[in-house]
Amino acid sequence: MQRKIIAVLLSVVMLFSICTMAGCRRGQKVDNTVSITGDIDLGDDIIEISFTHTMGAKLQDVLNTHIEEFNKIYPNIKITHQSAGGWSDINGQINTEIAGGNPPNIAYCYPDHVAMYNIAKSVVVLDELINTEYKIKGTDERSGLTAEQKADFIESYYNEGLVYGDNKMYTMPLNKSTEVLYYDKSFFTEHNLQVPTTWDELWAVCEQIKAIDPECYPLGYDAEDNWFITLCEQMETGFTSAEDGGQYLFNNAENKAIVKELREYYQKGYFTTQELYGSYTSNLFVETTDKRCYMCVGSSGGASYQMSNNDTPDGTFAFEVGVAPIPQANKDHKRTISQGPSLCILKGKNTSDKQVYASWLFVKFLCTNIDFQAEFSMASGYMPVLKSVTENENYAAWLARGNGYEYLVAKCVQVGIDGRDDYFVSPAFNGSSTAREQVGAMMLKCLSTDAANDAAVDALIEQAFKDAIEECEY
Amino acid sequence: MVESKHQWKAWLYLLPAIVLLLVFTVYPIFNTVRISLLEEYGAMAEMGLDEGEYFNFGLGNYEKVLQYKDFILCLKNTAILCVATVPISTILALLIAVALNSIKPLQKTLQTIFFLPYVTNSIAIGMVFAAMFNIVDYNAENILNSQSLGIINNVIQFFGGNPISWINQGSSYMANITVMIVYIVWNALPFKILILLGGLQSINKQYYDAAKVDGTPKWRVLTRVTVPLLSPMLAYVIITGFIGGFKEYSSIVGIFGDKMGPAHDPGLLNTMVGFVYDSIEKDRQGLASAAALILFGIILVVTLINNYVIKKRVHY
Amino acid sequence: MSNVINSNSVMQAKDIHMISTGQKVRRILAKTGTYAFLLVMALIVLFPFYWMIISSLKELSEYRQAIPTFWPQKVMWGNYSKAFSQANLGDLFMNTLYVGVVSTILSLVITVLSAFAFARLEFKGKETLFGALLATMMLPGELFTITNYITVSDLGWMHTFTALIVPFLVSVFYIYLLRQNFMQIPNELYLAAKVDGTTDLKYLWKVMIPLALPTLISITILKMMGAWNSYIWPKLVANDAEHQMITNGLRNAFTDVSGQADIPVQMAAVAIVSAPLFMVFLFLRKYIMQGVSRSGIKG
Amino acid sequence: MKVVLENLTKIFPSRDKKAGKEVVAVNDFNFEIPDGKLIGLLGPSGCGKSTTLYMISGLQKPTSGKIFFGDDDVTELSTENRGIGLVFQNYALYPHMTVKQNILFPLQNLKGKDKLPKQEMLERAYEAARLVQIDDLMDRKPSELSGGQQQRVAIARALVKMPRVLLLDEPLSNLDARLRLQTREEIRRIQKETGITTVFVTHDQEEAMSISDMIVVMKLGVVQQIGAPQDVYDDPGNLFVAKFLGTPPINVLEGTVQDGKVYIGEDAVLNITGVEDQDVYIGIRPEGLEPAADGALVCHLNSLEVMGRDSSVVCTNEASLNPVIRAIINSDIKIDAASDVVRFDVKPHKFFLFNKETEERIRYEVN
Repeated sequence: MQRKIIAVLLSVVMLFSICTMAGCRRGQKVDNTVSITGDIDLGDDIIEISFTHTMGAKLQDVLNTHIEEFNKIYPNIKITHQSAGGWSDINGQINTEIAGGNPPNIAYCYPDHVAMYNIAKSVVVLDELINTEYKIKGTDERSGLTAEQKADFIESYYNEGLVYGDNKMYTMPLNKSTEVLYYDKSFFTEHNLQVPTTWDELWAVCEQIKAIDPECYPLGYDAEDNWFITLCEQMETGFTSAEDGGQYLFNNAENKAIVKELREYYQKGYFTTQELYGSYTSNLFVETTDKRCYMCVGSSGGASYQMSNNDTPDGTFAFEVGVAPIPQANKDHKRTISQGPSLCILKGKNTSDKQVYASWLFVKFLCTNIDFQAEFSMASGYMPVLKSVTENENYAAWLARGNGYEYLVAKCVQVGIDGRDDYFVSPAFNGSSTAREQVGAMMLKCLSTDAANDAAVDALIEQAFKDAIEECEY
Repeated sequence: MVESKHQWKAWLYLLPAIVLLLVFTVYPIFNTVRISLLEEYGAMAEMGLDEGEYFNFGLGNYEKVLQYKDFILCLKNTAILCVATVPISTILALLIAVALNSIKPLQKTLQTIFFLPYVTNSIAIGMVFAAMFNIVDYNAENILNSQSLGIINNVIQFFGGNPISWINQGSSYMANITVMIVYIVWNALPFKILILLGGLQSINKQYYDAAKVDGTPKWRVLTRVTVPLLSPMLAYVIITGFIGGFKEYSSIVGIFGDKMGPAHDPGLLNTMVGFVYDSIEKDRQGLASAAALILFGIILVVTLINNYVIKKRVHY
Repeated sequence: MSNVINSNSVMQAKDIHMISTGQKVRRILAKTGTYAFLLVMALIVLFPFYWMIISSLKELSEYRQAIPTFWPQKVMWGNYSKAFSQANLGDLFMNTLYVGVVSTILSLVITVLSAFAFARLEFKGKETLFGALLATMMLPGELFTITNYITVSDLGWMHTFTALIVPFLVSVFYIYLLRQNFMQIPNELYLAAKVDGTTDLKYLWKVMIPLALPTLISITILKMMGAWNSYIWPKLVANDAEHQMITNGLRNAFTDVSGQADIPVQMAAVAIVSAPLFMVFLFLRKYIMQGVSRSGIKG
Repeated sequence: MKVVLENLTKIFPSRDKKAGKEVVAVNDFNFEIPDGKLIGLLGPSGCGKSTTLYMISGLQKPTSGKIFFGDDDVTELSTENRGIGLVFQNYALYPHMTVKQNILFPLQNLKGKDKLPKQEMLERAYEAARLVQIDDLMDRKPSELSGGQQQRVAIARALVKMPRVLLLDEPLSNLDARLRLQTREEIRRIQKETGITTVFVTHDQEEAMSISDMIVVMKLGVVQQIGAPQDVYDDPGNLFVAKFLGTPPINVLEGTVQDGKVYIGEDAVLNITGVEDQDVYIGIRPEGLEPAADGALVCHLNSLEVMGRDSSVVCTNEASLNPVIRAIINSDIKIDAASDVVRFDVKPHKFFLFNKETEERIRYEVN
């Protein structure tokens, strides 16, 4: 019986390989460019648009009210939306859907995801849609973006759509977050400490804090990969490039020196990270009695985690939390990482031009509507992408709120808005997500692995970089 | 067996199953074989190809899998997990099943408890296990100065042992693997207990009376009577255990997260299926298919060996 | 302790007394040991479950604490109502039930017919076919996902219950299980039925199915459990509001904008979802046990 | 080794807790089994005979009462320490072991000072096998043996450790008719040769009668009668015992005793003394009816079955509780098969009276 199984399996394989020679091709490449030759005619028929995102229930409520608003203008565009779960969920799901030829029309995205979708050439190039001067048939509305609309976008956010190495626009920013420095303002005031603006200052402050509280970690930094990428960007030492389909530039002496320096500070106990600590560093930050940290670099969208259990929404604080931009390496070349969802329009084999136009109109609506931007920001703690949102009265009032839970959220948003000229996004290409994973792993290895002497440390770092680059280039 | 002149009848009965299997199992297998032979194949890449372009046909994917620097590591992890967890979980399940079968009060309650993990969502359990072993703020000089040692270390301390780092920095490969073994064994227990207990309850009680009359010690009853009479069940549990063990992946994600290893050495515990998943995620289905088929070959060989060994010992 | 078995040895009353006391002590020790072992194992098995329950009752900030607490400082029953209200539980439940029931019934029909053919009928290539089927169990199912996804979308089944039901109707494992069970039923019964002129189907219905009932119930439960726990596939092919399955609904309902989950509420949801399955097991345990025990004993 | 059962009682708690009824499986059993005898426990199913056997084996604990092996009280002693051999109804041979391994198994369990060297174990196994004449089948698996051979293996396994008492549970019930005859002789022979006190359980009275030194007839947990098979047959204590023993079974009729005469219907069949006037059950053994031209009992003749030496006269009588009355007569006695009527005389020592309420035997003297 066993022999029979093997025989059958082998014959199946052989039979099959013969038929493979033919190399039957599935599917057809979609044309991901749009050419507009006249006013856009949406007709009167219902156009169905699907939208996949990662919004929770609260944000979906905001979305739903604005879909209603949108439908007042475009009654025949029917939008159905669904949450795919978390970020890796949505990426995996859309990958499969693209491979199957049936992606949603609009998707939440990060640049790394878009780089993947681009392999299939499924992401619609937005340039024509943005720049066209044609109108929507039957209205006075320009179907592309007006000059004012374009100018209203915070430039660095807007430019995120262009990080794919081919100078084409693939995404529109929806709402953004960044990394900010949370610090214990009460402690800083009490001990007369200066909030650091550069890394050198930061390490100096760490030393001071360590002298006051030897048990503590002065700094908690949540994401190792972000840290490394940010440092590369600030010091212009090179991380990756999207040129020529993607290059890995991080394996260089400068970066090794950066990591080595970080290792020294880590060994001195100046900081910890989420992985190294074994729990969220925000837990250290909100701690008031046990071991704690006095500064914490985390997402501006995670402000609620930086409040201790004893804090209440009505403003009883264990200590006052201050929010500041993250330290810089060079004050003349400020760089801060930008995160948060953008929107892309996807095209499958069955996607009609009308659907693409309709999708664009919805994307445009979400990204340029001040009310939506404001409400979304208030509900999520993310930052709006339009400069004019701060002129919205409600929003301005919200930002100025003096206390309570939302105070911190608003403060983060404010810091984010203030730093809007400094944002960067690392280049995206097929493999950019691997690079991010690998430098994160490399950081962990370099910081925490035991090494007997200086030479061993160098060897360790050398090896970790080598492993990371090999894995990237595999 | 009935000599049926109407062979078509048998095929008729099988028709629905065969049609569905052809469409949703056999065809995908064929497709996997095909894809594994297309160098650098990716499902999305295929969508993006220009007219007339296509992937090269050849064994490039297989070569590439074998050249992967951590291929041996993945294989080693998979093998260790298999070889360790299958016997441990089987023996433990056997002991529990035998013990359960030998008691009267509380039997049903305990039986239900042992089945509980089967209906408990696996997402939840992975998080729980990770939390149980997790050390918060590992202190290299003196582990006791760490902020929290985790419940497992607390238990170890309670019994006078020294806490060790299980999954955090400073943890050894041995410790990591041990955690994985504990978790996988825990996961595998309910099904095995269920099968073995079912088997035990179908064994004629007179064999035990006979053994009792002969004054057979408990241990000998277990090894000479119970185990042989249970051998078909045991064989089933062992073979499926090996097959499942070779497919181990999600349990490692459950404990170590996507980085598949402790903080100081991500990827240390990667397995074959982990590699397959990774490749699929990166739109390298060609590589994934080749790796999966290599794994399939290994499973097939192991199963055949298993069958061969077990056939000699199983009494039907 | 001397063991008196040989008829030639003469027993004294004292010996007997000693032996019987020794026996009692040993029996009690053995029983105690057995219970101790079982209880310790039960605790180990229960612990993660307990953890899930207490986690579901914690506040998010407490859950995120570095040093875990063994009992929620503030018991948040609200997590459960939150889980109920945030996810559209009623619809999710009905969808899941519908998919579960329909796929179970169809799957049973297909499984019974195939198992019957493999157990009772004689046809060319039977052994080979069966062996090949078993071999398919060795492949990681993830490999099939993309191909099946493409198939389903080519068939136009996207966002339909059909896509959720049809691809997984055939389980080689169930066919195997039931075939084993059918093989235990004496062939004479079938021959007798043939002599009486009973058709195969009638025989199946009247004889085989009643005799294999425990196995069929086990399969039903496993299948329902599958519908309950399925996650990846439904997410791909039918994750719209009208067709969403319970696990998908519950998992997605509690994530914030950054894709982070409110884990305590999610745990509450998981507990809610696990409860019906648990009840089913509680009530049908006897049948499950029988079903399992009957299927494997004969190779 | 004699076995004494003293006030042995076994009560099973009810399975169904709501019903709350206990089942008294064995009620106050007293008996002394003499050394070296073969005892048959006999009764219909559910009479408690197997329970009694299991209590002797120690597999079940008595609710009350005592069990002695010789002078030793073994009531509290567990099975393995009693030194018994037990043959199960379906033999309980380990299917995964060969015949030799099955027989060796009990010996391998011995420990301490009883432990035997390998060679001796083998010798004893072969000895036991020779005794039951299966020494040429030692390397087979049980599934490769016939029912009778399996039975012998089971006996060999029980005998190999030289038990003080051998217990057999329905030893012949799984065998076909011919094998049964042969095997019961075999059991008798083995018992004689070994001289081991042996108790066996059966529901087949013929089997019990043919080989037992003594039989114990039980009904619903209560011992009905104990004695040598022929004695019990000839002198049943009550209607149940009378009905249970004998093939063809005893003829039971309704009758009355009036003025020293026993009437069946209108026919006065026997003159007796010492019995008050009353309605009675009458039991007449088939061989207790003697056709006679002027016989007192008049029956309607159905058929005549000649079976060689004996003939069976099948007839009916309105008073009969059985559908037919059967008489076994010497074939030399001629009966007119064409006749409608047959008349019998009764043999007093095959003619029993039973109280209509208690079904106890009513003793009488023949006038």
